[in-house]
Amino acid sequence: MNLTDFITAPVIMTSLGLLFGVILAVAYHYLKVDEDPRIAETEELLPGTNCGACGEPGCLPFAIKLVAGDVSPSGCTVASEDDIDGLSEFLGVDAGEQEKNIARLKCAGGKGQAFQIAEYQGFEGCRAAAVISGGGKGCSWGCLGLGDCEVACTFNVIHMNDNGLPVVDTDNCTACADCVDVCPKNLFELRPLAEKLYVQCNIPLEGECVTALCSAGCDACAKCVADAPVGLMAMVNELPVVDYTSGLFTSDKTTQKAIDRCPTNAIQWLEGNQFTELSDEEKRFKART
Amino acid sequence: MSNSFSLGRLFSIGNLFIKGGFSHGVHPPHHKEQTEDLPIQRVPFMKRYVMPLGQHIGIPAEAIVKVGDRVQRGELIAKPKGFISTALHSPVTGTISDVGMHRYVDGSFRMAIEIEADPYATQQFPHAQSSIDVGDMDVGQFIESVQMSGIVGMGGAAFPSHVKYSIPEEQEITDLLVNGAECEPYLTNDHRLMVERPEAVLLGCEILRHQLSAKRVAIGVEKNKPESISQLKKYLTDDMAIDIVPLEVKYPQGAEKMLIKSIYDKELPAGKLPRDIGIAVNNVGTIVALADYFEHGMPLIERIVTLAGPGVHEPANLIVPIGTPIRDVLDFAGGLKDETREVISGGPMMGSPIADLDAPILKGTSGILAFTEKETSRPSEYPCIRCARCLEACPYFLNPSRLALLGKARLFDDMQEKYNVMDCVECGACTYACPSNIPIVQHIRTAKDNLRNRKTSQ
Amino acid sequence: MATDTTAYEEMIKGLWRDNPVFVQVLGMCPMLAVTNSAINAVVMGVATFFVLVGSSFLVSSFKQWIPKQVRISLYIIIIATFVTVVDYSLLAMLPAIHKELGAFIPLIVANCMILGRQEAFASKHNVKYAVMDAVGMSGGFMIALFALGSVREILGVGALFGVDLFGSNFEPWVIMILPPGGFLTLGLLLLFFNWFTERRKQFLGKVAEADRAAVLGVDKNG
Amino acid sequence: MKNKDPKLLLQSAPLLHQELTTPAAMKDVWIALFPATCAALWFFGLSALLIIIASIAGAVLTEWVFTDKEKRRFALSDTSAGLTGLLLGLTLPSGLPLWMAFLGGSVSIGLGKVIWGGLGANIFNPALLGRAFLLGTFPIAMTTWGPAGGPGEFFQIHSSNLALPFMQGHYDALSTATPLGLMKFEHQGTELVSLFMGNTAGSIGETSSLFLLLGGLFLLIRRSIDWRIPVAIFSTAALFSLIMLLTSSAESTTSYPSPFFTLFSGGLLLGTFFMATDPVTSPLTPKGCWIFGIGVGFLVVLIRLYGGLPEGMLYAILLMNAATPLIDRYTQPKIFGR
Amino acid sequence: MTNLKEISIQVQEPGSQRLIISMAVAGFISGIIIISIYMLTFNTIKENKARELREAVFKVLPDVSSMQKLHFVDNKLLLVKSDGMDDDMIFAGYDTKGQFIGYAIQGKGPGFQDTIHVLYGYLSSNRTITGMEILDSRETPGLGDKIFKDMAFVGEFMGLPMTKDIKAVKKGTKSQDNEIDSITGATISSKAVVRIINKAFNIWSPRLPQPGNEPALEIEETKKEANNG
Amino acid sequence: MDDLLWIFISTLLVNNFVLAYFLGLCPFLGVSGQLETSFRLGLATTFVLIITALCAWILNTYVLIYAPYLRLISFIVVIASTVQFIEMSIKKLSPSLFKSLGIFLPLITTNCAILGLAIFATNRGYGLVEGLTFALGAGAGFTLAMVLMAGIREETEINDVPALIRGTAFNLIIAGILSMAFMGFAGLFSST
Ligand SMILES: Cc1cc2nc3c(=O)[nH]c(=O)nc-3n(C[C@H](O)[C@H](O)[C@H](O)COP(=O)(O)O)c2cc1C
Ligand SMILES: Cc1cc2nc3c(=O)[nH]c(=O)nc-3n(C[C@H](O)[C@H](O)[C@H](O)COP(=O)(O)O)c2cc1C
Ligand SMILES: Cc1cc2nc3c(=O)[nH]c(=O)nc-3n(C[C@H](O)[C@H](O)[C@H](O)COP(=O)(O)O)c2cc1C
Ligand SMILES: Cc1cc2nc3c(=O)[nH]c(=O)nc-3n(C[C@H](O)[C@H](O)[C@H](O)CO)c2cc1C
Ligand code: SF4
Ligand code: SF4
Ligand code: SF4
Ligand code: SF4
Ligand code: FES
Repeated sequence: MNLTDFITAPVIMTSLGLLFGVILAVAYHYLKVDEDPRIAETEELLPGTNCGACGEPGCLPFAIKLVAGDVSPSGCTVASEDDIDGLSEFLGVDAGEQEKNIARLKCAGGKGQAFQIAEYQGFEGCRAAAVISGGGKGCSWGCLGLGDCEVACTFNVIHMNDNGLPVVDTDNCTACADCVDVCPKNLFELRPLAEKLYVQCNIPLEGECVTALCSAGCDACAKCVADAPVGLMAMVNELPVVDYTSGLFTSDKTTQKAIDRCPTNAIQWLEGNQFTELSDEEKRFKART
Repeated sequence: MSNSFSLGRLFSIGNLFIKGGFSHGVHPPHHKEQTEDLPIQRVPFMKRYVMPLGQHIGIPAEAIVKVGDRVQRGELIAKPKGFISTALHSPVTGTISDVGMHRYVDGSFRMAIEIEADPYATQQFPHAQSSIDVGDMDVGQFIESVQMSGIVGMGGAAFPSHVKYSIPEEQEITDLLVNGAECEPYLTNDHRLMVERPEAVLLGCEILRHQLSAKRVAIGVEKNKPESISQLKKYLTDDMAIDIVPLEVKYPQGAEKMLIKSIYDKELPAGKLPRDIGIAVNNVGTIVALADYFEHGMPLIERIVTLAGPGVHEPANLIVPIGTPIRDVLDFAGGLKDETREVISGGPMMGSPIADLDAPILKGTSGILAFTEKETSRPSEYPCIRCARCLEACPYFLNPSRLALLGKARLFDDMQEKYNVMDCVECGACTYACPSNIPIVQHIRTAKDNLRNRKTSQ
Repeated sequence: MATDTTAYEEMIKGLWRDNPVFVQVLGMCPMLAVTNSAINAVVMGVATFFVLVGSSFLVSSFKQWIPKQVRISLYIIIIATFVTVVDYSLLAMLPAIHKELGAFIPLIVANCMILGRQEAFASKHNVKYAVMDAVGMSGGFMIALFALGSVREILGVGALFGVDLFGSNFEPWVIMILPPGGFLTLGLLLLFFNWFTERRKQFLGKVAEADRAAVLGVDKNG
Repeated sequence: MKNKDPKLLLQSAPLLHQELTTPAAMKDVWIALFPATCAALWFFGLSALLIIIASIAGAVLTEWVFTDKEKRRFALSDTSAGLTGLLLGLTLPSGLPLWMAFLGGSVSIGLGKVIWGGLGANIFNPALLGRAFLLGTFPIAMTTWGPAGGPGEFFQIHSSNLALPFMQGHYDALSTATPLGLMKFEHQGTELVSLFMGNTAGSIGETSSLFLLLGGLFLLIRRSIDWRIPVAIFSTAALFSLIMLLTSSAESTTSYPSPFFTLFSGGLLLGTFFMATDPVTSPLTPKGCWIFGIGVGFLVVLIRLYGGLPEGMLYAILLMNAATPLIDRYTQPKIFGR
Repeated sequence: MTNLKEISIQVQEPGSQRLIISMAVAGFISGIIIISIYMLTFNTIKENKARELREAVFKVLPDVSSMQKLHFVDNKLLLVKSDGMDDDMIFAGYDTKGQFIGYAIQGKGPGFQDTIHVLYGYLSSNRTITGMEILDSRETPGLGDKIFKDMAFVGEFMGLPMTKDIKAVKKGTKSQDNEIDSITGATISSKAVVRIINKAFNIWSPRLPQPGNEPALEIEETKKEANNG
Repeated sequence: MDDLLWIFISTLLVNNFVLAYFLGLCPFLGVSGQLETSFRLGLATTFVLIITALCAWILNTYVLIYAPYLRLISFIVVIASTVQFIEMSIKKLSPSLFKSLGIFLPLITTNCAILGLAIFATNRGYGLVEGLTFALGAGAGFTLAMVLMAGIREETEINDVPALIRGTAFNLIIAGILSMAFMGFAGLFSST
């Protein structure tokens, strides 16, 4: 048996290998799905979080669009710069100008600034409170501070501070728009990080009406509009609006005066995070280290 | 009480054993004794009135007055803007002091007309057109007329009534159903109306039946209001094609679909309107408002409000001009007790809490109820033990237990896709029945709000 | 030199941080099926070690010649060859244990961990890295097997490697050597693993906090 | 601040609530179990009491240790952990070492409840899970049945009860077979009267059909349990065993008991009234309850007749518990108007 | 970041021949490796297996010093040499003088958990069972595994008359020759063993030749291995 | 016939591939998150199991009698290739099915249940019909376990299972409890 076995084994194995090699080869030939092989490769290069921040239902659909050239790699907000370079090198396309967007809150009326007229009692959640007669906040446009956005944020970069306002970690915000979708008061908007002059209020009332409700609210005094370069700002619906397309906005603080004169600090120059998460003590600690 | 023994529920395999009623539902104590025997009273005129331009679903009216204008009681101050929109009339004689943002009952600010009442003018309704002859109106004129009367549904939803009456060509209304169920605890405004003005109810029915070319009218009244039933029957004459139907006392008997089920034994398909099966449903208050308009030419400028609950000093049924600040109405009834913790507008099962007492009475405000610490301190919430009491309470056969769980987990899409959360009418029966005190309805409301807003934003 | 340390790190990774069982949750079947005694677990571990290291070596050596379409089939052929070798060797050397391990020696072929390593690592790295990675991964696998096997044997029989631990009066927990015991023990072990990592994180956090408090305290005094 | 009024509360409607609360629902079950527990003490004496105490202690302590600090008092206040302990205790044999009863209690709550997220979140009945664990872990101890004594032997404690932790119990010689064991292995029936009163061998709480029925009726009248489940279990089990009895051939090696025996023997009554009906682990929907009950009834007879174990109630319920999510999912009630 | 060059290499489509060839080559090499290890271990494995089997047979058939495998084909018992085992095979045991002693019969059937494999010795001359051995089972440790761990139970099968079907009865109630005391707590496994033996016996008893007509011992080699085994 | 029934019941319930034999745990733990997918994966696996039983029988009767030592490797190669072939066919014929089973289709190939079936069937000397019954029972058992598991997991998804517990550890514990419940079937139809 010895010698024959020494022959049978390799023979059988080789023929099995051959047989299935042939079958598979034939299969590849005839059953091949006409799919661009680059799609699979591209998908591998994507982060695979399937977060939807790019606006597609997942990484695979995004990859398909990428290969088709419908979107640019920088559309993926999660991928690191290296990843995006890698992607563009692979796809042979330009990465596209990446303009970092972040979520900004149109309100600065936290617990310390805005007044309550009634006391909401029920489970935590802004929308849950909003549907129960507005949740009791005097300003019905302002932030309820119950943290729906904190829960909704896929990337966990929103945290409620002691003042009851959501602090968005600007460095890590991917502009996925979760907070924009979830906020019952529609307070979040995605803005380019470069647009630093920002009005942190959403109240369409003016004058004392506003100050009776909130000490941080914009009372539509229009001083900022008057002090800013002409044409940069305008009052719309009792709120100042900065026209970034006007070309008048420069990042040197020519608008400092406009900011300085605001009686309620509703207009701000934002370099990084909009609010701070840290108490004064913590801040001192940070400063020391 | 839901753990009281009820044969109907014991054998509730589908609807087999129940005829002339609806399945599920709850039996909350009805607490009507406070006000059911109190005759309707008129509140005197106050100093200031606020008329929000949008008091109903649809498009807000458009103000046609400006600050400083003098207006007569009953004068048009805002005209409808579009079809699903109704006119607004001044509830008092006085001067327009503001047209701007004012606090609404739900805590938000809305465009409203503020009127400084003129203390010296006689606050009488000027009988300009003492009655409007409906006899030779065609359908179009009738609908326009109702639209200009400012009448909206008084049953709670405040849906513009003329919209309900505009029946598409291919449909016809065979039955007019008048909702006198008043199944919400504490409220007695419909009851008092039926007791005190049965002729007006019957007259309104006849007018509307005629206009809609309906064959018959049914007035459904819960059996716990025998006086209403007997009063209506007393004034009923043989030439009226009107039936008075006593109904089982069960919450939410007054909900449109339940009423149709109880009276006609028809299940209104989801997403369909009553008119699709040939029925028009109106609250008795709406019917009386119609009667008043066509009999006396009086547009909708006042309504009956029940003031009750353990937190008010003098419970009452009041005729209140629309736009009166709630605080003034309460003050008229002796004000709130000190231990009052929560004031709600509407019934205790479906009403909404009031955040600011300066907000005005609206066309749809059926009651103002004040509750004390005792009612508002709820027993602590326990986890859902899946006891299925909520399922057995839900008249719409939803799965509230699952809805609440999903709501807690914020899986709103699942709530809609798998459990049809949008079919919930927020009647509160489930929450009433839940031994674990889970705020099921609030979870549902939150989810619906989320789903709705998402729909519009995308 | 630098590469040496990284190759070494590659190995250490498999032992704890990327442990195939506790972290990646791979190769559960052999893991659970053979761990009703410590000795079985160890033998299985050794067998897996041999197969994984061998096939990683081969795959990374021949990676240029492996066509993409049939790579899986080829990996499997390579793995199966090694497994057959192990199978026959065990059968010859340790027939009693082979009988206990039963069908699970051949089933090493289907251990996702092994194939997974070929796909994810060996086919993309050079031989040295691939082998170190394989050593680490199978080492981690062995650790997990041993942990599970000894817990199950100690509780289920009251013995370790067949040595009686608690005397004859001990009431054995029979379920531990039955299938549910396998699932439950591994589940609880994983739970413990998670809990431990979590506690460590918390502990580190607390240490940092304490540091900070100290600094602040100094600040206040000063 | 604008605080002219007593600051008003905003709470979601409805403001009215019925009186029943979850702790009250649990209390009903305690009350309903009282007669059966008394019967257990009557027949199995102090041993039974010790076992019940041990398993309740195991359950409650575990709940106490493993719930969050803030939730602790609250979690125990609903008494459901103690109830689980009691129910587990009632399913144990009287001679079981106390440490096993304690371990069973803590496994019930630990594996059966805490890890799932506490009250209401568990899929499997915790008490039965504890019992299944004990049965699989200590099969011999769990199938060694002491005979039902009587008040005369009330103060006799089985020496096996007092075994040291982790050590075997030493059984004081006599161990008897349960009615189901006799039926299965010896093809020997038990008189219905004994089954009814409860002076047979078996788990301490399962033997007395009469008192279990009393408790069950109390729960039914209080509407604490869904009536569909018991009805479905009883009718399915009775029907299935009747069919098997009628169609069995003479030379068959299986012994087919009468439907009465099926209903009144073993843990069927205890399981039906108190365990299958556990709201948490049974389906929500009415149709689901029917399916669940039919499933339990079928499985219990199947396992009793053809399975390896003489008693199948435990596994029948656990298996149907596993299927409950599926049942619930596919028996959603038809929504009004859809 | 995966190396991009590697990706582009893989993206290229290799020709079918390469695909087939690589499969074939792999098959060839692995065939060689496998056959080598097989050859290397062949003898040891064979010996192990044979020893195991012999030990089992010698246990159930005491006083036997050599054995051979018989195959029931065409209504006859024929000698087989192959290693394989199947249901139609039986062992014949012989004493030192090559005198036939008895058969070792194997049977299998469902137990409490899984299939139980049983081997038992049978003396056709006086119709008795001489011993029983469990070859394979997955019965519960501590309970069902007493069918081979509990020596009292195993011992009951020594010298058990097989005039009619044997029966397992509750422990301590044995009253007849053909009854076996079950193991307490493992009644089911005990009964399963008994049932398996009965079943195998009922298959084999008509097949066995008349006492005295047994096939003679032909393979001598087993004998000397038996001594050192 | 009786034997076939016993083989079926035994592999379906008593010796369930997943819960008693620990075969196919990777998909069992990985894909059982969604009922829909679990069921489909169960069906796909059953299908592959049947193919496997066929292949194993063919190999055993026609090839391996000449070279028993090639058993393992030929099983795995043949099965893997066959499954890969089927996989490609599915991809071609029903992209939606392919998508819903996602990455786990290739994993079915290397699922130990598949190889386990072939090896167990050979070890037990099953013929063609027995082998197919075995495969059917195993597949049905796998599907049953998958579906139950998925139902439970979907249910627990919305409960507040402590974060620390959630994940594989939890899934294993559920599997353990399921396996404990399946112990109730022990001895089914074998003990009478
Ligand atoms: C767009 C729209 C059109 C409607 N049209 C009619 C209608 O023609 N006839 C009618 O009876 N109700 C109509 N309704 C009103 C509803 O059927 C229902 O009566 C209203 O939402 C209030 O019901 P409720 O008080 O029971 O909640 C309409 C509602 C909407 C939103
Ligand atoms: C749960 C529920 C309870 C209701 N109860 C009453 C009621 O008691 N009386 C009533 O007139 N309308 C009640 N409604 C409103 C009716 O469904 C319906 O909208 C109304 O009768 C239509 O008449 P309208 O348009 O004249 O208001 C209820 C609605 C819901 C959803
Ligand atoms: C977890 C568990 C495992 C068991 N394993 C076996 C077993 O392997 N063999 C057996 O015969 N009985 C086993 N049993 C016990 C049987 O189900 C049955 O109770 C016993 O055979 C009855 O025997 P008895 O009448 O002698 O007590 C087991 C029971 C349990 C709970
Ligand atoms: C009617 C009813 C029956 C119950 N049955 C059981 C039971 O069989 N086992 C148990 O552990 N808990 C039982 N409980 C208590 C509680 O529901 C149980 O601890 C939960 O399963 C824990 O989440 C029961 C509660 C009620 C109200
Ligand atoms: S920003 Fe919106 S979601 Fe966030 S806390 Fe404020 S109200 Fe809530
Ligand atoms: S006034 Fe402006 S800042 Fe203040 S709460 Fe309202 S929106 Fe926010
Ligand atoms: S509130 Fe919604 S879910 Fe609850 S009972 Fe009413 S209709 Fe049903
Ligand atoms: S939500 Fe409340 S009523 Fe509904 S099942 Fe859960 S505990 Fe019962
Ligand atoms: S190891 Fe068994 S399926 Fe992965």
